[in-house]
Amino acid sequence: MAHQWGMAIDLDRCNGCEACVVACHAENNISTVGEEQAALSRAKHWIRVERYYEGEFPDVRVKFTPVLCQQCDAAPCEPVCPTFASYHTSEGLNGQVYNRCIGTRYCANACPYVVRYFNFYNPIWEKPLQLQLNPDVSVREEGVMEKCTFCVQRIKAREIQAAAEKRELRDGEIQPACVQSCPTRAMVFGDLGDPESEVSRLARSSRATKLLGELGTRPKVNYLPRDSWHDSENA
Amino acid sequence: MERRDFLKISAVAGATAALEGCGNPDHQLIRFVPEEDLIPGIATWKPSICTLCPAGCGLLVRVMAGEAEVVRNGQLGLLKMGLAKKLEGNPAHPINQGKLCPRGQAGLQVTYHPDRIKGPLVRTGRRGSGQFREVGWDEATKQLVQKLSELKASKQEGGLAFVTAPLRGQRKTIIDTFVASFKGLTSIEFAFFDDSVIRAANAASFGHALPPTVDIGTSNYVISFGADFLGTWNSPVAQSLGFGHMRKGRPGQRGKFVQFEQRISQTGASADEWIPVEPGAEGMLALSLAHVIIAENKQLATAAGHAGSLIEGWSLGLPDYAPEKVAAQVGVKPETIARIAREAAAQDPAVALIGDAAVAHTNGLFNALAVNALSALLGSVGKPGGILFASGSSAKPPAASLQSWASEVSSGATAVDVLLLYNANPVFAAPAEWGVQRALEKVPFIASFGSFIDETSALADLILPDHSPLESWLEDTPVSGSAKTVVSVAPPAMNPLHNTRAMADVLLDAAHQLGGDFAKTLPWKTYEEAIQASFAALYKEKGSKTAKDADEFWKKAQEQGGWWSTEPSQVAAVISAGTAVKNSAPQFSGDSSQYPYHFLPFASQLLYDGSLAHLPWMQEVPDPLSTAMWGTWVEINPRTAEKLMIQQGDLVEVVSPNGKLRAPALVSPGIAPDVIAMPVGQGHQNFTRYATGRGANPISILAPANVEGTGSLAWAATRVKLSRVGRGKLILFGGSLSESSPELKHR
Amino acid sequence: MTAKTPEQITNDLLRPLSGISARYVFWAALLAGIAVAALCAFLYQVYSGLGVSGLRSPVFWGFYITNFVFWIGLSHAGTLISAILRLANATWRRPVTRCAEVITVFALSIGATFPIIHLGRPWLAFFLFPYPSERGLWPNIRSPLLWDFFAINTYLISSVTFLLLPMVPDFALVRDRAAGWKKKIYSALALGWTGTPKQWHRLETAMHIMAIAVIPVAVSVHSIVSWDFAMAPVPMWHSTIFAPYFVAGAIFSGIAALILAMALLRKLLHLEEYLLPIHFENLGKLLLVMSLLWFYFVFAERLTTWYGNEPSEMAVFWVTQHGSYAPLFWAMVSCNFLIPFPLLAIKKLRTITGTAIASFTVVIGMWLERFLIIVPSLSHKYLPYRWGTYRPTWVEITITAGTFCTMVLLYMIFSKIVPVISVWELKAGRHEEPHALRLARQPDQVEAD
Amino acid sequence: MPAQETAGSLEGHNSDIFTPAHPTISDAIREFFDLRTKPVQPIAYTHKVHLANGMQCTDCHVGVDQGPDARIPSVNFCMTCHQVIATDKPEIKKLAAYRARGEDVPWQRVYGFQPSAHVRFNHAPHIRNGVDCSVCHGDMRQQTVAQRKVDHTMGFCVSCHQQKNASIDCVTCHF
Repeated sequence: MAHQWGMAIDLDRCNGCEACVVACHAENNISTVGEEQAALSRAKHWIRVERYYEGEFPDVRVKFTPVLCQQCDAAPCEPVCPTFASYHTSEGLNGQVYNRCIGTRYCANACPYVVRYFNFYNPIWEKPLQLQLNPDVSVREEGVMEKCTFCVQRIKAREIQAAAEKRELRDGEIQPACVQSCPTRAMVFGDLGDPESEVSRLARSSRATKLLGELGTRPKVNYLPRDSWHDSENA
Repeated sequence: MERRDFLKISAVAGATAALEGCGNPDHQLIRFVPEEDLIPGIATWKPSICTLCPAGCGLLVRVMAGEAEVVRNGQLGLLKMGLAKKLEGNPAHPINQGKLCPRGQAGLQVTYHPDRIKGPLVRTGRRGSGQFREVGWDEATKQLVQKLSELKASKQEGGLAFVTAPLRGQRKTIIDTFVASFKGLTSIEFAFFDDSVIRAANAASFGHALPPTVDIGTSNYVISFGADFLGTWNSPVAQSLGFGHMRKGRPGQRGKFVQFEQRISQTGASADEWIPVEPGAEGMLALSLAHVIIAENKQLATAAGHAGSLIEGWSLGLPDYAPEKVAAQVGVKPETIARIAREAAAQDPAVALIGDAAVAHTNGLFNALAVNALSALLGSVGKPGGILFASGSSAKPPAASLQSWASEVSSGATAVDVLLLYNANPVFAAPAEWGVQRALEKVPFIASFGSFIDETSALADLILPDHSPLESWLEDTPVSGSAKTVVSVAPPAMNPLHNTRAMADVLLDAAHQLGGDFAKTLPWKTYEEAIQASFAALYKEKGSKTAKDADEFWKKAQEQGGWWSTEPSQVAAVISAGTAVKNSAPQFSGDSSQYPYHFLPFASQLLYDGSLAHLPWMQEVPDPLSTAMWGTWVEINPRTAEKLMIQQGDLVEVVSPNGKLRAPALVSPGIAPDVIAMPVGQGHQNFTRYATGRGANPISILAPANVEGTGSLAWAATRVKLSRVGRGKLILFGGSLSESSPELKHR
Repeated sequence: MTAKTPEQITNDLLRPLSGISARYVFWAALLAGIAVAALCAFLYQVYSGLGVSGLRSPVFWGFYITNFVFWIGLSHAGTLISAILRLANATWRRPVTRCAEVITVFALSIGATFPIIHLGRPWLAFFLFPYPSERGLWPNIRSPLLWDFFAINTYLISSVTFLLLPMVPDFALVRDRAAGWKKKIYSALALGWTGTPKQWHRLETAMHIMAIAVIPVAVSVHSIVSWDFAMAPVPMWHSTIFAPYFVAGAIFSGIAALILAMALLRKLLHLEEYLLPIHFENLGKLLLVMSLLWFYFVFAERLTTWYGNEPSEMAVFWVTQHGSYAPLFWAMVSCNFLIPFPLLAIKKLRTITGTAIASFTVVIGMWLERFLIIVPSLSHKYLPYRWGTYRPTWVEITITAGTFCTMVLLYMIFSKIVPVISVWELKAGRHEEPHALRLARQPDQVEAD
Repeated sequence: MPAQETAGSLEGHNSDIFTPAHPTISDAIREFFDLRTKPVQPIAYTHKVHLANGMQCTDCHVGVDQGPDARIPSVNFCMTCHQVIATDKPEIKKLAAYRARGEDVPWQRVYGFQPSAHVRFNHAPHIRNGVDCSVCHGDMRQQTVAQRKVDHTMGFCVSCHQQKNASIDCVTCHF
């Protein structure tokens, strides 16, 4: 069967360092919008680390949750797009076809995770910063919606390579930029269609939960919540 | 039917005027003959080294063909060349094992920064006016050599000063040799967040003048006193890898992590238990924990060995540190202290570490020694899951302190004719009280090797821009992060974009032009040669299983990004008998009645010490806790804010005995009511288009207090008062602070 | 009030068509000016990007979609009302119908432009149009936006026909009196109408069919508009009540707009003898009913949400109830209920002025309602970390103002081209109408003219 | 060549910023209607002659069978042969002149997708699956200076993908 790409994020490992965010910027040609636009809440971070405080001093706790496109199986963003710019790919990704996007921003409204980012202006790189741009990824223009693609360019490259070498893809062979960079190895990427894969194993684990799972969007990102320490555990 | 046919039908006629030059060579830049033979669209991965912080992580650079606008012999044109496209961790490297922190990944933007200095500059306007003239390397080097030879002729003591960031390896050797030949002091190493207190403490306690390599991964109980070890402290990537392993790397076994500090750091945010402690009381707290462990016979006092013997009253079981006795001063409940002590004692291995603000109080050294003693008592020193020491090269702590040098020069006690600057920005990163700027103004000739105009290099008379790290030969000998001996090396990942030269090459060139005994002391023609020589020596010393001779050893090292031992290195501790120290209470400048709040600067997860404030990525990526972008903030406890009638985003004025600054307020539950925290990094007066004039610099208002027994700055020893002065500009990426919306509270 | 002969009626009603006063020119110029400014604002937005609007994450829809819903809602004035009144054979409707139907056509055409104005790349709007291409790509029929596309077009076509049909005899009337180039134009418009019984019969039948056909279309249009929201899992959007809620609101605002228009026409075109207090009285009653109905819907929606106590919905609930959007919310309630209710319920107050004032507040209130449906929900979605806010910029405000001016301008121009009151219908029904009854003694005239 | 670099060259070197925005409105309109100016090659290179002399496409367009893009040879590469071959021909003299000036030959793009098409085309898999160069580039043996013989519309790609039942999922090419 076709691959079903998915991810597992262990929040007990995540320390909110933002490495994934920068990795994503570097890999996916995400432009910086600058102070003025950032103040208008137009900054684009395909992956963001949500931070929530709980309790009051001195009994304060902080919770980090990296939130990226959940690549839902029942994605609210897909049916609402009038031009099929947002659609379900054969490998279960929520595709975003930039050239087909006319900028209704309906998908962004429908997305409960608010992980879709809109190009309110044409992006700008002050030369020679543009030399860093990744030639494997489009540079999106004004009026186009964009979002996490699970680094589809890396997926495609590996698939093409595997085909050339006449072999199957190995589990863990494909690593989106965020997964690759994560200093605590909190993120795991793989094929949910393959029950043997690491990501499937984690998705099956008793700890696995989905973000806003109650909405029935059937996300393909599994979160393993922060554990607590029990003396007994190691005694 | 074709899309554009459809359009032509509905098209406005005649709207398509011909565009000049499209598809016609006459209207385009000339193209230079490529120097490299590249296949477009195919990436190659080259090893490199991250130089943005002292951790020294190994990099893999993704290089692809691209077209760059370059100037070659005075003409602008396009050149097809290999361009770095992405930085990732080098999986083979023992320190970061393929992983990389956000700062490291932004290194790309250093190379491609629009405001990089594109060639040698000579000052034309008055000093600091920022008016420079571009010159060729020959002229620039000539000027440098001339100044130096004049100095040599004058035979005057210490006429040459060289201020650098902490360096390691051959660059340090070259600089020190160079400076020494001028009968000067050794180079002056300066960084705001330096590790000299910890080095001093470790030298005393364990006989290793090195920062610790904390093996968190296999530890079962980690107590951190103020160290932001998952964010910026010591070797964050290595420590993060360990943290992940401790938490979930060992099925059925999950270590506990306790953090003591005044403000929830990014590290504290990940702790199983976060416990606020009074500023500067960390040492006392550590000893109180030790007291419980000894008193309850979980461990014998003698188990702490030499490290314990350095603490007064240790052998007696630290009678003065009973939890109930110190609780008030420490600000932690006695029962909590006792519980943590019992938990830690019950876990093996358990480790305690200290860093950042905890050692930046006047009693920082005592705090460090106390925590070292606790680690020793927990029996985790030199064992897996505990504190290890890598065989760092530069074990000797830096000789001269910038502070004393600056005061001598500005007072005229020392006359300096030539000052060389490399990777250090003391005008920004040292307290105004040190008078670095005044000192620099007294120096007749300043040359900077920096790649950017910053507050310090703006004062230079001559600028000899270094390559960016990716364009340059690199070597490093990390002193922490791996128990193995690590010697990293990397050839340039790409050709230089601009007319730049490696600092070491320029220095060697100058040395040869100066002649004299340099021929002997600095025998190498280039930096590359120097590194190769060091590897030849390394091969002689260590040998190799895989390489048959020094050349192959050298080649292999370049391919994999360095050489590292297969086994943890065993370095003999050099223990020197020390006298027992007694608890010393932290001193704070500014009396508590007039300045009611402790001022706590902290390293920014993204801007580090401000040296990365010029990278747009680092400016726009939200800070992990505040989610602030493109600016700075003053962190205030809600109760304090209420008392002072300060609202989120209000502009507040922070006043210390040594100065004042203004920044927007961020009301956060994660900070003690009597503490005001502020990230270091913003507030540059002159540091590229992205950082200049943005926010305020907390360093500027710090008191020049020192950590007792060391030369380094006690940057957490300042008190402040604050007041609301108006509306500020606070740009946050995050909306609500908490998951349960404030609106819901109405119910 | 003196009795009117059919001749006088014709004269009175055709008077506005001849001659343009200086005051008229002044106002027309002013309105046109603002409309042009709005057009420039839009071109500026196309040129520099949607960033010039106040839209941002997570509030991706703001003023533009508010206006879209508002105008489509307003368009329910005419067609629906006049259709219902026709079918119900409410004879007092005769002077009212045309003013109403005109509102429909204009409001609809204005509303329909907003989905294009709000696009990130308006020049690609043709992607919505199902045309065969070598790429074999079609629009997504699952998207409510596409339903809009078709529904609105259907509604527009049908209401234009519905408006034009009964105009034919009046065009003939004007044709017969006009001369020169005017005569040419009007004879073209009159489609060779001579007023033979056959033609009369055809017209009546056609009108009847259209009246029946247009009602379901109108209802479907605003239901679909409501589904633009209800189909998305956004707190307070994803609700079954939305379709009827929107339709009711649409008719509500429609009637208000109609009363307002009539009040103005009455004054400006001196139609005091034709648009009588009785008309405002009756429409006022209708408005009262709708106001109550609207309040009922809002109450039902709020109450169920509050009892449901679903956290994400409660966030939106509270932010509108007494959060940052509370002032707007309570302004809306006053405009749509607290103010109009007494004005319309108390007989003494249900005067022309009274109903006009009530209508005015309702128009404002209904605009606010659309805004409060869209923005608070978007700014408070499920993840509090991404909660945000929204402030419109001058671009959005200018374009909004521009469309209101365009509406009035179009109406003014229309009143100069076609009699705003259907002459033949009025005559046809004159013997049923109070002032016409008094003419009954005179010999009956055949509509020869 | 990757889309954004095409966009960059559209933006032109006179600007110190890089953006996918079009420098002029007319550029925008031209791209919208996919109107291309016929490229003017600096040297009248003839594919016909080279191929007739038994050379293969991949001799010069190295890497086309390994990755996304085909290399356009540099002046040095040409001169490896033309040091000695046909040195008297005027066009070869031009070539030598470029080399002498230390310049590369500014060959102009003939094919290539509009940046706004967001197509990530990769040569290698097509060649591996036995798609002959001529399918998309016409018979170069008949061409002197390269001409845009085949119009690379989406219909052209899709129809071929359908015949060879290769994936026609949008994300196969657009990302």
